Formats: sequence, structure tokens, C-alpha cells
Amino acid sequence: MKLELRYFAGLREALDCAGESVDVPASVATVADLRQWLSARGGVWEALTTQKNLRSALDRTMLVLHAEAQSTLHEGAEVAFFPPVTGG
Amino acid sequence: MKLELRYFAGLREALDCAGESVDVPASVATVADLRQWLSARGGVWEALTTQKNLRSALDRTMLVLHAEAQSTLHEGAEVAFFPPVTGG
Amino acid sequence: MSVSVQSEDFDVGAETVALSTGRNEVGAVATFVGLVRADKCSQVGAGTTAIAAMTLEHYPGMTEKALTEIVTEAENRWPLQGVRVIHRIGRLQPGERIVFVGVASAHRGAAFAACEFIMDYLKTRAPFWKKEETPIGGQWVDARESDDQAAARWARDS
Amino acid sequence: MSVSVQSEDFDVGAETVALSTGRNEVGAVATFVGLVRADKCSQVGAGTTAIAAMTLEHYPGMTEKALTEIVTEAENRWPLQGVRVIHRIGRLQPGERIVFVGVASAHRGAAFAACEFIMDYLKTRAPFWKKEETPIGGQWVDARESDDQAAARWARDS
Repeated sequence: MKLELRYFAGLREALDCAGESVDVPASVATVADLRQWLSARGGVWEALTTQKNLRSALDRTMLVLHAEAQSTLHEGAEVAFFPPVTGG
Repeated sequence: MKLELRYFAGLREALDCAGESVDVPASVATVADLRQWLSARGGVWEALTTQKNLRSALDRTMLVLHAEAQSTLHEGAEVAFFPPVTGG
Repeated sequence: MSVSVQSEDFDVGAETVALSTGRNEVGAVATFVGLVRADKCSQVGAGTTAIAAMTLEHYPGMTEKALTEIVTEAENRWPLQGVRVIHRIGRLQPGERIVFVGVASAHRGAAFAACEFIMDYLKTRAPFWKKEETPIGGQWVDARESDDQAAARWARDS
Repeated sequence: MSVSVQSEDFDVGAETVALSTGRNEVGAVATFVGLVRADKCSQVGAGTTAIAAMTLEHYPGMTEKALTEIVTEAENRWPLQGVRVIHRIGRLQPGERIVFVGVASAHRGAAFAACEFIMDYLKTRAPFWKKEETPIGGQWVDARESDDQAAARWARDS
């Protein structure tokens, strides 16, 4: 399944990556799975599971942390990971 | 004791009087006494005791209704009577 | 703090900007503008009719004092960097501005709370009265119980 | 409703006036302006240092959507006549405006509540991030727990 990933703010800098297209295996079915799958790359990518409070959005809708396991991915989905927002 | 009285808005119109200087007898010691004394003039002046929610101010400080009996008059005091305020 | 009672209109933008200009600690400005509703109707007999204008009467000498006391109370309750209150008097037509309250603070919570507090107290403690012009004559606006309730929210046990 | 995300500054007076112009039922306009505090400091090691500027990053494509959803939620909760939200992005210097929220309603209670609601939700649900420039480099601003608490006040059991 092909996904479009985006990273923002401090996380973007830590990963040195603003976004990427990935093709994930069938075992990656939810946003929570995706987070684990990215973290398993090791190195800076472990931040996705070790950094406190990292948030995510699926198709441009922000998810609360415990919703990630219920948020099912689909072909072409846009998933973003980022630190808590600080606008306003 | 000489007092300066002022009336506002609908009460001013009902009394046809914006203000007056009065010399009250010694028995008129508080704002509550003054209200009764004015009402005793009869006619339109009875509004001071019969009209609901009429407010007052002593020396330009608004009084709550039950404070009138504790609000002692003094020579030259400025007392105002008026309907509830509706600015803003 | 600056309080004005005037018949002239005011410049909303200039007043809002002035609240933060030159004040280093201001991170939040909350403002309120009250207007004569253009669809404002007055109760006339059993029905209602659109008003042509309203006239604001006040108590000269007490008005500024009352507004200043309200703002001082707000300054005692919240850490504020600036407060501006303007209340118009005289004849105002539908759509015209009546009142401006602007509050500057370091943080938005204090700015919002103080701005709403000042409006709630102004509505119930500042000596203004509105008279509406209708086709059959002038009609004094009645005080609203909801305004008393709004002001009562801020009561303290002291 | 009108939502803008832009690098340019905005005209506070024109935006506030536009909220009531031509809208007969507007009796109340509440606004909020957020600014970069001119005394803003950033934590650097054990101490703090004044910031030279801050840069606002956002999530293009999601930002307008998130702001629109927040305003729609406000419109569902209160009877509003008009809402305007402007959020700036890019590099901003101390003293500059960051955000404008303006709400028009028939009555002040709804205008105040909706304006504060929109700011509280914007702070916690709109994808903006601030990076402060300090003498030793850039520093991302941490989210504040008080902002989560402010937003949580508006939660509903639905």
C-alpha cells in the first residue's frame, strides 16, 4: 500500500526529512502500525515511538494519540507526524 | 440639611424634573428616609416607592437597594434616583 | 487605563493597535464593540416596530467615575497591560457603534476575562440609559435580567 | 465565515468593522489579536535570552481545513453572524501581530464565548509551530499544558 508521509517542525529537523512516499507491507494497517514500522528503521527514526507527545494526522485530520490504533490506512493516504502544535 | 437631588431617564420624565435642591428635616437621615420623604409629596412622586427596581446613587456611587437604609446623608450630599441602567 | 464618554464615533483599529503599541509585555489584545442593531425593534402595544434611532442619556460626573472603578476592579483581578473604554452618548442610529472595550495583557486568558468582566459590569453599574425612537414616540429600554446574571458570575465572597 | 493563512500583516480596524457592516442583526463584535511579545525570551541552557524573531511553520493543505472545522464547530454552538480568522506564517519580529479572530453576533455572550473558543481550539488543533531565533540558534516553542486545559473547558459529552 502506497502512502504519502509528511513530517513537521522539530521532528522534520530531527529526521532531516520533510516528507516521503512509502510502500508499506500488508501488516501495516493503521497509523499506529505505521508509527512502529517507521520507528523500526532505527536511528533518528526511533523518535517516532520514543519522543513524548508526538502527534499525527490522517488525510489532514488530527488524531488523538489513542485513536491511531483505530485509524485504518488506505491506498494513497496522507499521514503526517509532528510535535504538539504551538500556533496562535 | 441641604441636599442636591438628580433624576434620570424615565423617572426624570415621569417627575418632569431633572434635579432640585432640597432642605430636608432632621428626620431624614438616610437615602431610604429621603426616598420615603419624596414619595410622601404624593402624585407622580409616589413612583419613588411604588415603581419597581428604582435605583439610587449617593455622592455618585451606586447603591444596592438594601444599602439605602445604611447610607447616611450629609450636608451637601448629591443623591440621584433612576431606573436600572441599560448602557453598553 | 483610559476612559472616555463622548458623542463622537471612535476608530476601532487605532484604539486596538494603541493597546499594544510600545508595550513590550503585550501578547494578547481582546476587544469588544457594541452596536445599535440595524434590525432593532421596540415593543409597541402588542407588536414591535423598527426603531429610527436611540438616545443614550448618562449621569455626567458619575459616568467616568463608575467606568474608572470598573476598570480598576478588573486591573485588581487580572494582570493587565492596558485598558481602553469608550462609551458614546446622545443620539445613535441603527448600525452605529455604542461602546468599545479593549484589554491588553501578556496572555489571552486574562485579556478575554477582563474584557468580558468590564462589559458585564458596565451593563449593570455604569449610569447609562437608552431611549428608542419609534413611530409612536420614545420608549425607554428595560434592563435585562440576563445582564444581572452575567454580572453576578463575577461576584466574590468578600 | 472567512479563514486566511498568510505571511502579510492584516488591518485590525478594517477586519473588525467588516464583521458588522451590512449585517443587520449584529449587536456585538468580539475580537482577539495575538502578538509576538516584544520582551519574548527563549530558554537557552540555564538562562533566558531575548529572541530576535520567530518563524511560524504550518501544514499547507491541512491548516485552512483545520481552521474551517474549528469555526464551523463554533457556528454550531452559538448563533453567530460572522467569523473572521487570520493566521500569519513565516518570520515575525517582536511586536508583530500573529493572529486575528473576530466574531459578530446579536449578543455579547455568544460573541465572547465563540471568540475565546476559537482561540483555544486554534492553539491546540491547528497545525502551526513556532521556532524562536536566539543568539545560539533556533529553538522550537514547547506546547503549553495550560493551552490543553483551556481547550478542555469546551469539551462535550457527545
